[in-house]
Amino acid sequence: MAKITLDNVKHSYLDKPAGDIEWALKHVDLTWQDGGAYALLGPSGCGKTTMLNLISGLLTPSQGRILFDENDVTALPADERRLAQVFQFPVVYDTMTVFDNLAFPLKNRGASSEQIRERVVEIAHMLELETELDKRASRLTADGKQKISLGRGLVRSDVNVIMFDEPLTVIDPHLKWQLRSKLKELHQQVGVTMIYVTHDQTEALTFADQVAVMLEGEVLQTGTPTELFEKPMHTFVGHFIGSPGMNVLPCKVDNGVPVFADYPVALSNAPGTTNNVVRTEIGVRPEFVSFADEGIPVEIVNVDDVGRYKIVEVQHAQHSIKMILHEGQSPPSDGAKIIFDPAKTYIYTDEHLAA
Amino acid sequence: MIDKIANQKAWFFILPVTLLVAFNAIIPLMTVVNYSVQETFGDNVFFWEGVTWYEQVLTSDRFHASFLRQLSFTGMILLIEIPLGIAVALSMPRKGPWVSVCLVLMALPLLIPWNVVGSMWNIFALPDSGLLGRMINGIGIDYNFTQQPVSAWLTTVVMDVWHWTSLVVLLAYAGLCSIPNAYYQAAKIDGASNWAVFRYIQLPKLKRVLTIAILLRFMDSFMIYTEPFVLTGGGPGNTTTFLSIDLVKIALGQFDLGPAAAMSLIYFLIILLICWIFYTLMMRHENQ
Amino acid sequence: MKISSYFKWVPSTLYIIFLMLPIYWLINMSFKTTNEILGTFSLWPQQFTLDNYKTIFTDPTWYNGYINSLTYVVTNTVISVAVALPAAYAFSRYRFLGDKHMFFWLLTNRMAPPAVFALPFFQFYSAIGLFDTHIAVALAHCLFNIPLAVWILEGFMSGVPKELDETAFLDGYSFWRFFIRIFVPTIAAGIGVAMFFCFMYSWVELLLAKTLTSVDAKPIAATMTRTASTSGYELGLLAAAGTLTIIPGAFVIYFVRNYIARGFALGRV
Amino acid sequence: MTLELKNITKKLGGEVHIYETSLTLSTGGFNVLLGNTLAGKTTLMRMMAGLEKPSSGEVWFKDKNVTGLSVQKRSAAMVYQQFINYPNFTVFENIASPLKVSGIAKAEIKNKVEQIADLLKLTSMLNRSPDELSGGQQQRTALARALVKQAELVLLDEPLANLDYKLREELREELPKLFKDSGAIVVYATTEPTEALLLAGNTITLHQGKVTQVGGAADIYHSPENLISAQVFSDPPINTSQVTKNGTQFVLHESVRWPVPEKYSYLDDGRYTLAVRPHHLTLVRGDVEENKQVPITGTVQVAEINGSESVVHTSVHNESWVSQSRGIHDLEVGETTTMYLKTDKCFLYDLDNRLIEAR
Repeated sequence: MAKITLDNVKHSYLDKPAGDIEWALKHVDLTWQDGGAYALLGPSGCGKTTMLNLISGLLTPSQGRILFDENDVTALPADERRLAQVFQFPVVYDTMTVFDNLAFPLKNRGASSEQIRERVVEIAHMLELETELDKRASRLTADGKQKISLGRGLVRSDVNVIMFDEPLTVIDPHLKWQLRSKLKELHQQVGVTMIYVTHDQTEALTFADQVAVMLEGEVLQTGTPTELFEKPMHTFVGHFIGSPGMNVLPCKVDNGVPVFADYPVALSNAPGTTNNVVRTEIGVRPEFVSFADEGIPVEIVNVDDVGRYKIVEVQHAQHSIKMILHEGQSPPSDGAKIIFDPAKTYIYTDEHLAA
Repeated sequence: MIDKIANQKAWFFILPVTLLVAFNAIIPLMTVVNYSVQETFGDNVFFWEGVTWYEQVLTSDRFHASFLRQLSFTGMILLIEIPLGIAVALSMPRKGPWVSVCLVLMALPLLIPWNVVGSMWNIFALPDSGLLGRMINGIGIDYNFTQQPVSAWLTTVVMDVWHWTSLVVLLAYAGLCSIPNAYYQAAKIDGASNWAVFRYIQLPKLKRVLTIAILLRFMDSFMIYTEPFVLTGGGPGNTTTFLSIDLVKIALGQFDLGPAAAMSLIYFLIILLICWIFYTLMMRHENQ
Repeated sequence: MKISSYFKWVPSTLYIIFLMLPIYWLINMSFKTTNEILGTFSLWPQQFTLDNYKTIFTDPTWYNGYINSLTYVVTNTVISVAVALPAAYAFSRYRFLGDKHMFFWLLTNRMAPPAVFALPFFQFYSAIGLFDTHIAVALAHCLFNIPLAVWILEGFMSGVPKELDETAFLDGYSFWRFFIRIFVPTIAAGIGVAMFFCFMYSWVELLLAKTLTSVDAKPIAATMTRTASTSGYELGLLAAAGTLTIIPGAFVIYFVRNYIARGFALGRV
Repeated sequence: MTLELKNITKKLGGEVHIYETSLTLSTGGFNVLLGNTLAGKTTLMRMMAGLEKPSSGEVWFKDKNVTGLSVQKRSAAMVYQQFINYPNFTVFENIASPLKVSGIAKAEIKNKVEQIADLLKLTSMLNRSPDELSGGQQQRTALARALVKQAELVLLDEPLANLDYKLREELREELPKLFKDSGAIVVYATTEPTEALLLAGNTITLHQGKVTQVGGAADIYHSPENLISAQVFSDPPINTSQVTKNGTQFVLHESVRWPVPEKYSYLDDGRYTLAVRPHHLTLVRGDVEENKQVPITGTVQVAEINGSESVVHTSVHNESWVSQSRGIHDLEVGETTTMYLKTDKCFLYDLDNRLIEAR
């Protein structure tokens, strides 16, 4: 088990990167505690898989160091980093039985056959695979195979970290949530450090204690799901987390008071200095916008009933704002006015949360 | 696999192929069958012979001898070429400019006309003026493939290995290229040895391509004619008179068509049978 | 590159050297005079001469051999691939009565030894008056080339999703317009590999080509075997003729070089 | 303009893929096929497009029997899950191909393609080849091709399944707008209930080749006629358990009792199947009056917190129940917890899984 630190890591696939866009991974400083469940969340091409390959040793960073606990593993090859990985599509040794698949890493490390049998049966029980042990691996369904892939990491006691590269991609949508909660359950039982890479916020937020949201090679924010939801540090994080994402509305600052379309807005963070700032915006989640007797007059554009809640789209001076109404509530018929919950509305200068 | 739609109109698509192949196969095959059950002394007069030619061929020692020679030749080259082809494919570079250079150079022998292969090896292995001949004699081994049966046999085998192993290399290399990189990564992480990587990842993935390589090599080697004929003419004596060479001798040499036709059919059926058995074994193993 | 990865390359380099040795010896011989070949043993031609090549390029019986060979090989390749394309499409896309048996019957023709068919072909083609013509050899070679072309192309076509055909039909494409404008360009790599194999197996074949021709369509292979046996020991000339037969092959491989490996990987071959 | 399927079936080698079904689809809003993988959505769509012939029954389009009509003659377009584009054409040629085939003048094709490309933000990529584009852009190209030919029938087979989560959200909002004034019959297949609800069209739930219910998305969601429609229309999956009614009380696992609501008083005693959606099983006691909720205790198997909600899996008498509550509930594995079941939000099904009507 090990604490993982990325110290001033930068990486480019070109040997002489010129502009910003040629850096697959811009300046990253991250520390993950031992035993935690972490997620790298971001759209395709944001550098999350590059970071995973740097940790796994498939790639060596152009700059910076990677530490497991205190020792520098930057140049250490993958097989000496004592880690395991579950890939996007199931990687199993087809000709072997499930038992041999799970026993394979231990056999290569010269464990005795009783040790192997006892450990494999224990892990198989955890993965609910005990009835399939002597079936050929190729006969299992995709989610069964992914469990084998994971099991090969779990059987080893010397594993520093288990990495998941979008493991649910080929799983049948109907079974996805079962495997996801199984992974969460396993993490709580086994306590090995796990790093989960995905573009799907549901998977990232439900699996991880700490989620790093990435965009174009940069880590915009790392935090618990609640921090990311309640207080996004960057407008992109606000947009990317939550469905529908945070409303981002342009606003002006008249001598210290933020104004949205000439309505003053109460905020939880002070706008701070606004000189040499290009853009000031306010961000508020649909969950924290509500109807009220006094407030900004709006016109209701669209109402989507999604069962558990309703998504209401309202408009004021061609800015469209999304709101969430819980089951049973319904929007007023006319003369609607909305207010933002001051504690959960923030001002962003140049897309970053104003200090 | 694609779930195919039932469509009887598809027969129009395969009609041209059926016609062309049938044109070449059906009528000539019928003439062979025709000859194999009759006796003729020319000017189109035929006497019904029934299965006498078949009995005669099946019981003749000459057929047994050339059949055994053919079987051991094919067995030997399969035992050499398949493992050698895989070994070479494994050691080839996977990426970069060298890949296409290797492929072109290796594919070259496949494109040399079979008689040129025969005469090339003839010139190459002549005891006095051939490079190979001089080298072997130079190191003290008395080597003259034109007289010594063992040298003739070995030279023919080495020539075939030189000529066809590249086909196995190409097929095995293609099989290796289709293995996703994630498998090698997983094996490295699991601490698998090179042997384990080969045994549990590469070999299973190569199985289908190897079936085809073995089938192709079995067919081509079992009906080999030109190269050994040009190299040794079937000699010395009849050490390298394989089935095809023997058949042509009987058919064109002694011109007794009956036995030649019977032998042809037996020859063709043997190949069919062995290929069919091998193919069904492989397919049953595949989805078992 | 760590040392071990250099070491990894040794087997394939040794193998390539082993392949090149006889070819080098053939080319070496082609530049020697006959008496130098018989007289001395030299790794490099002492009396360098181009006479052998001169005779081949001037004497019609020689260079006609190349032209004949190239004609029937190219004709065969074009016929085989053209005819195999629709058949492979049928095998890849449709289920129809007897499709499995049909596919296996095709392959059995690939297993037919040419020696078995030498004599019957001779009689058959003479009977229909096609003896000693290019088209005869081209058609005869279809016996083993078409099954192989169908096998390779069918493998490739199964790699192209069936939805592509459907999208085209929905867009209003008639079958043939779709087949020629969209489907064929999509499997160009496969067609390249199929052509490579048809060229290869047709260019190298001697037995059927020799039996079906006498003068007008006599291939180079036939002229070579006759000279070796009749006019004594003209080794140099034989070597030169042999070297020239390698060039068309090298030319074809160069064009198909990056498809060969990818070709097999995709196709079922 | 309507598309009618008249008692069509699809059998393949003895196996029934689609049981006898009759459907009428019309314009205005999406017709959504909701069902798990292998429920028969794609087979049904392929029969609508004419790509496959039904084993029996007929397909009528604009009051004409088109069952045997060739695909080329039907003004239909289909967008697949794995973004199908012509690999050897540029994006421009891909979008223009249906117009070129129908012989429209070059200049008109050019301006129509540019108009559609602008609508789908593909203008800067018109002369690139499809495999250089990202997944989202490839799917937009396929959508552009379906739109440009103004087909009267547009079939979308899980078009967003392979896209990034956020991109899916964006396109899900864009699609209805794109097809709003196209005047075509639009059929959209999906496995996600939220997508069906968001598109809020005429929804058809499918399960193993059978249509289980047809109606407005919200109507089916709020009153699923049978247990299968309820299960198909619920993500995370609906909790089901056996409950017995004796007298004025419902009894669950012998220990949990609650008064029979007025609307079910007419029922005779006996065993029924109770179905309750996870978000009607909450760890928060307060938000419903006392008699409308009943506590159930169980041991926590796993707690999944996603920032604004907590999905907690608890095992109750070794049945696994899923609760979904607002806010953060960080529970340890093995801890016992109490969930509050909203009794008036549950569904009740009789022994052959038909919804018990409230009276």
